[in-house]
Amino acid sequence: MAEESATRNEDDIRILAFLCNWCSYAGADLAGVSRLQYPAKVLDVRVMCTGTISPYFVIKAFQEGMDGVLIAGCHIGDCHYLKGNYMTAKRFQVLREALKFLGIEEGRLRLEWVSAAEGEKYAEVIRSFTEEIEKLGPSPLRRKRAEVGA
Amino acid sequence: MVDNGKELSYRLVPSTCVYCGTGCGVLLEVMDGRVTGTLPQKDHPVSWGALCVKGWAVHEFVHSERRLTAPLVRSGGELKETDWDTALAAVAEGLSRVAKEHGPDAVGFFASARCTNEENYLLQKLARAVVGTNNVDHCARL
Amino acid sequence: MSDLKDLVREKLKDGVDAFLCLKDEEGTLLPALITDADSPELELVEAGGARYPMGKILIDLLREYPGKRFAVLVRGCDERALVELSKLEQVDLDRLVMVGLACTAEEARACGCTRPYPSEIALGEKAEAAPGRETIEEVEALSEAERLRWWKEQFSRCIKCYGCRNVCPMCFCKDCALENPHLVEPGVIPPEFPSFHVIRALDMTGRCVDCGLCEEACPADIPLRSLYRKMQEIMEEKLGYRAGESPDEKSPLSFLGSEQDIEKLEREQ
Amino acid sequence: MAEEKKTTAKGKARAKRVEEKDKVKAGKPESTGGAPVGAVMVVGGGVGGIQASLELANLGYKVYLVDSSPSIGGVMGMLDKTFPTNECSMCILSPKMVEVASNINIEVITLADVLSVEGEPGDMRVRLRIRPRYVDIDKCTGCGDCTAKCPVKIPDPYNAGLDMTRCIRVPFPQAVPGAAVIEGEVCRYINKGKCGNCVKVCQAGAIDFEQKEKEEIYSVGMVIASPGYKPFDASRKTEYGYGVYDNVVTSLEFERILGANGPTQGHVVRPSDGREVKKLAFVQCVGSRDVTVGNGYCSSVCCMYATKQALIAKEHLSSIEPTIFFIDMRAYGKDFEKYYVNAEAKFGVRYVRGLVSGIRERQRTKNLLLRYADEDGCTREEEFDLVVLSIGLEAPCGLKEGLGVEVNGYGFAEADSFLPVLSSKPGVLVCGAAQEPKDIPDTVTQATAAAGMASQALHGARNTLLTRREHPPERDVSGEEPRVGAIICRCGSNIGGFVDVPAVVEYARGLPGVVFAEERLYACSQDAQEWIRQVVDEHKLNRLVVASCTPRTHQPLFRETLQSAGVNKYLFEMANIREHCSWVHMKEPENATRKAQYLVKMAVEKARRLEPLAEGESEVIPRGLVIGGGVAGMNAALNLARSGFQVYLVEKEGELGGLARNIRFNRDGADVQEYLRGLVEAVEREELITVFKGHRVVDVSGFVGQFKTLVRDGEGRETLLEHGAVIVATGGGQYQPAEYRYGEDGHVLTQWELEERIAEKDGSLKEAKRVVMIQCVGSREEERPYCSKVCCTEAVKNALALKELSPSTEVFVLYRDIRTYGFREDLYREAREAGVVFVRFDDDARPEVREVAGALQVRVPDANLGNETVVLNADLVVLSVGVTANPDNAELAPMLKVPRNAEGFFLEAHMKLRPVDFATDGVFVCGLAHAPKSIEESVAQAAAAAARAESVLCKDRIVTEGVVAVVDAERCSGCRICVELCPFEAITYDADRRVAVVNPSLCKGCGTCTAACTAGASRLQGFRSDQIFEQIEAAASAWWD
Repeated sequence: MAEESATRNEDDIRILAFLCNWCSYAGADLAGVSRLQYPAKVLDVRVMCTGTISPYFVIKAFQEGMDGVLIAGCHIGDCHYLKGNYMTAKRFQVLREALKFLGIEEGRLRLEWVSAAEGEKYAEVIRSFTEEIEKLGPSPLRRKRAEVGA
Repeated sequence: MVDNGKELSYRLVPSTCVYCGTGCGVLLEVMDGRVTGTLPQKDHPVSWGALCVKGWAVHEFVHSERRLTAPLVRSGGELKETDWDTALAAVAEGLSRVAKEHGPDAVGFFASARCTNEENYLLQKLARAVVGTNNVDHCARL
Repeated sequence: MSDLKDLVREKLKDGVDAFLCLKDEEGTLLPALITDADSPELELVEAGGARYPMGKILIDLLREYPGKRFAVLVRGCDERALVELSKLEQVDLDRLVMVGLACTAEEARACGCTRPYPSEIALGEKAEAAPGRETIEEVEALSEAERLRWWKEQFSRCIKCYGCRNVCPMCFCKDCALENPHLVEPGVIPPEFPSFHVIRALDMTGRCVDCGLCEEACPADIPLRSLYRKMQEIMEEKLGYRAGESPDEKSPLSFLGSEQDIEKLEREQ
Repeated sequence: MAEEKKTTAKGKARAKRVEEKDKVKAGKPESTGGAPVGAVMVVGGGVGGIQASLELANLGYKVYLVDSSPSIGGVMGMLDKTFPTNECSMCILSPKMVEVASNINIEVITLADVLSVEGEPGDMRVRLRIRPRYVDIDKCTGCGDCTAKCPVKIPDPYNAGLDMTRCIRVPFPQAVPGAAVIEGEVCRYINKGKCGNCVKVCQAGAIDFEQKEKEEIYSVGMVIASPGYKPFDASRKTEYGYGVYDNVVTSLEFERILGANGPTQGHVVRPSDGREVKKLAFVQCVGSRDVTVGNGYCSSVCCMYATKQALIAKEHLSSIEPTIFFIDMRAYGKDFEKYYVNAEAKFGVRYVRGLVSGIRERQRTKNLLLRYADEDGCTREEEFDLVVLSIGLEAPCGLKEGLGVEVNGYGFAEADSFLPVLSSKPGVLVCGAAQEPKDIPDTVTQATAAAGMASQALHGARNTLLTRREHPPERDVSGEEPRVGAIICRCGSNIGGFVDVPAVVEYARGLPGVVFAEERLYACSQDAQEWIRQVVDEHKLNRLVVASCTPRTHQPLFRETLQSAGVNKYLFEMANIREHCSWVHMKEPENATRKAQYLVKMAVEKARRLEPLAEGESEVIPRGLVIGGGVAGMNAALNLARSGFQVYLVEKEGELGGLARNIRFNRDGADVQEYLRGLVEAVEREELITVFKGHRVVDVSGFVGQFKTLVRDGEGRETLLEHGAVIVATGGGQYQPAEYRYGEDGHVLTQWELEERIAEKDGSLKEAKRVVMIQCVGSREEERPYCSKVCCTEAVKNALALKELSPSTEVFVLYRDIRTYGFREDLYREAREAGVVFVRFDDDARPEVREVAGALQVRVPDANLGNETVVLNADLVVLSVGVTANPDNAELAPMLKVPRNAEGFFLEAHMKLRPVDFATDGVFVCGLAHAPKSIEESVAQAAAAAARAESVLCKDRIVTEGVVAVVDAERCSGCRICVELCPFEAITYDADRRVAVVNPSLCKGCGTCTAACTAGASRLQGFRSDQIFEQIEAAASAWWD
């Protein structure tokens, strides 16, 4: 089981990805179907549309100690719900600047448009984002193991 | 919008927060004869327009169902509503009896953070000078 | 202050049912609702000295008395609050007469808001705005790590009195994210970073009218106003919107907009 | 419980069948008072047959799905991937197979062949011969114990004989029915009376050696034949040494080698020595375009599947060097060209234009030497490790003998030249490769079309023989503590090969709320569904988590299963540990295992907070709207009308006909204008169709079942149309050339203009000494990177017609690839025989048209002569101009809330399996609006779109999704931001209650409103923020577990 595994250590980074059901989740599926390999440090949450991703979700993710948060949705114009991702684009701008002002590296939050056909792009996004977060290291907001009582 | 015929009745009543001895200044919002909200009193010499979480909620207990509105005295095992004179008489009688039978240190006085400093001063005076014990404490220790 | 008295009397005669302003009650300045042109209360009305969330009070009054019309003495910030609240459908400007009060030069300097006067001034002299960015600049001068430390230090003083929210004229939600246990753990003081204060800052984006009541109400002197001010600057820079200014322009966070807007936004970032 | 119902329903069906048989003996159709029989027999259980069956059941007919093999699935079930999306073939087919299995109105009859078909449309009698399976389908659990004990080894048909299986086995993991089968010819017990191991080990007692071959007669209204094709026997091409050299395999065998579920688990190794392949060769046109083996036609799919196999091989083994030897690269379908271009440019697949004349094997290495003539005509030899023969598609057996339909010279079913699903025999429809070699989308399209045509003949008997499945009453779980069941799927080796599944199960057991956790080899298999039902029952589960593949394909299946177990289907959550885990972390199994555990925890934590959701119902207006009055639009309208539905047909121009008005005759010489006249007449005569000529669609509102469309005429007069479904048939345009002196010189024409003159027997044509045709004008270039599909055939067709008109005229065709797919290849050959000269030019060396001394001169670098420039003086230059998208699509798309691709054509919901659907319910597409295609293809697609629309209109109510937004009135402050934000105008403001209200029928469940509500009053059911917060917490905390 996980515990016995040697490869894990405290400083391994972890990323949370919010994927819209119609484009980016499908893109991630395609990456899988195409057996494209990328680091296993990302966990994904499926939402119907990025438009439903409240800034609260992102704050919550950082609060809980995620080192990076990815939001991926349909390209502008491809949204299955026409314009849901417009709100994502706007909210993201504000959110990223806010985090920056508070001293949370802006690189820890990323927005990408990944279509259902872009399996390769999805894999590449995860690769590069993982790399970037690894450069930044564990989030300063991370709680220590002791604090989470594990 | 149609008028619901209600007479306009809205005012803010300056008051002091009763949750602790600090004595922060509050303004109680009174609408249609009911206390509906609290605002901090801006120019209050103690709190200068700030309150703690309790002070901000000080209006909430005013209309509470579970609030005591009259003194209760236990007789025959059950609490009965009564007037203040009867209630205080019962307390005085009880305290002096215990003090007489078991000595003053058998009595303890418990002060409240909800009272003003002056009220608390009087309570310990009563304990020490009248009853003659140093058993005085206050709820902030709980 | 005689001329305010006249204004109140005049408005009441003009058919508004009540006038909301300040009065001096035995040395205590507090908001008062004057309903009778001949009431002795009229002698006690005051223009300045203290600021209260008039917008918040009016939300309740307008809702409680749907047939009544109100006049209110407004400073620049009060007006901005009421304008923004009307976009958020919380106040009905048609039932509201705003009587403008310009902040004194001294008040303006002390407060540092961008517009220390309402669109129409009935009382006082229009004073120069003296926008205060010192704190923002101080923070921006810091490195990311230092910034984080700086804010953590500020927020660590928070006693979770919720005063910033309670006093805020723009806060009207019946259920507040700050009381969502998933976001702000109950009984934990100071609140975890970043949840409490960042959530509030985000909710203020495109909403905060920079009245500064939050900071005044904060027992821990947390520079909330600078945080929210920065959010408004971001809003203006990224999405070209400033809360409370024009009555007919809405916050871009409250409508979808066009593909062009978004493409422009994407290009610029 | 649902099962009981199902079996009894099946029982009923059988009873009815017997009854029918008696009636048949009595020589009368069943007692519907002479009305047609509301049942259809579908012959052939490949993707076409599966599609047709599901469609028919959906349209209200009883279906008998007959397959000669022990399981449905056909060839698609053997494919590893599908082009041009590289989607896992089984992954998209399996849900449909299970859907067939779980549909009580579809009776699957395996190991059966059609002996005869008699009767007329509405009253057909089909005689079947059903071979014994020796296993009782209803008893067998597919556990595999028998296979383990069976002593008789046989080559595994599912793996194209590449490895061995046993005489008794379940054909393949996802087989439907999922029961074992015994090969009677080789079974030791049957032949020698010895053994019987299977009987001993089978605890279900399913083995039944008493079964005998039997014949039965079925009474149905119509028959749809989709028997598929027969793979070409490669050994007939002796020069390639198939069957002699170990390392020469057929494309079908290679497909299995690539398959993760194949004999080598997807490792690209050589049969001879199991060594990894480096140099890989594909030989195209093996058994196609080859008169020497009697197959003059093009098999239509080989160029693309070879490209796909090359790509997948490279994906599996990046060191591999694939080379494809071909004649013409036939990437003519939607997005095929891009796929081909990328394969060469991005992934380094090597394409060599040249026919392989022979293959020799090196004795020691078993490597292979390919002899081929390169572009310059000189013979070369090159050595390879493995050679794949891209074998062609041949006609299936039984078309003539069994089904009694006429066949063409190649043995494929004779088809109507405008609607190919119509066979020569009334009452029998043919679809798929049996009619002409074709790919999956075209097969699915034809199958859907055939279902629609069948319904047209039988709609009088719609729903007469239908059994309705009733789900058991839903258990009330409110108040119950969450009892989560977690099922972890191995997906064979797809997950199990990389993730430590037992560890995940163990972990799941430890999670709060989980009262049951087990693994399954294939959670999606049919028997697994039954098992899940039992598990839910035994352990009183009120939440179900399945950790397997993507919810996008499999969630509906598991939800259905959960519902049939009496639990609200929304109490279900999936963890995608395949696409998002095992397949993308193959090289780090430990991390993959841990990630799988985390994903399961996230799913469980969400599941614990799920609540039962109710689905709403909404009325259906039984009328259709067809936008566009061209061939596709008119056909769609007629088909709908003939199935008994009222139709509005909107055409922006003053007359019907569309682009087809420019086409005079089609490839088999049929008069297109005559056909068009007939079509227009029929449309205008049809009472059920209301035509709006000179009208444009200006606004569309509403949703599936209840659309409101505003149309406006030239004078601005508006009409509001209310309808339940929309068919988009806006057609396409023709590229307007500026190049090659078109428009400047009257002797430069387009093919249409030439066709016009030919049809008019224009004398000037006889004078013309030389006519030069130029292909790909406006196609396969930067601006329009797609192939227009029709131009090659058109050019060849006109070249022949021209030759016929004046044999003395020289005709040159300048081309890049001649893409005369299918039987069109015959024309190409005829043209060459008739002396038409074909000159090939390279993509980057286009011809030039000049005026020299008042005459036209064409200069072209001949790619077959090392780009030596050939100069041709021409009397006529004819441009084969491409097909373009209709610019109107741009304004229509947002109105209908449907997407377009980069080229401006409409983008269907799924390239393979939903070729005429949009993601938006109730909206369908056909004809050139979808992509360039020929008339007969448009007509077929129109019939398919009509059938899909019919499947909406034939229901009186539509069930609306449970995942919709709701506004909690208690929390709403009435700020109305959500009202403003909703992209579907689904939210309104209730002034009296001062709150926002969501219309569940309009809400599409995007949740955009929820993120904007600071009070959290607006919530998306099934994706509530508290549920997502729990997922986030799980993701973070799982780390410490």
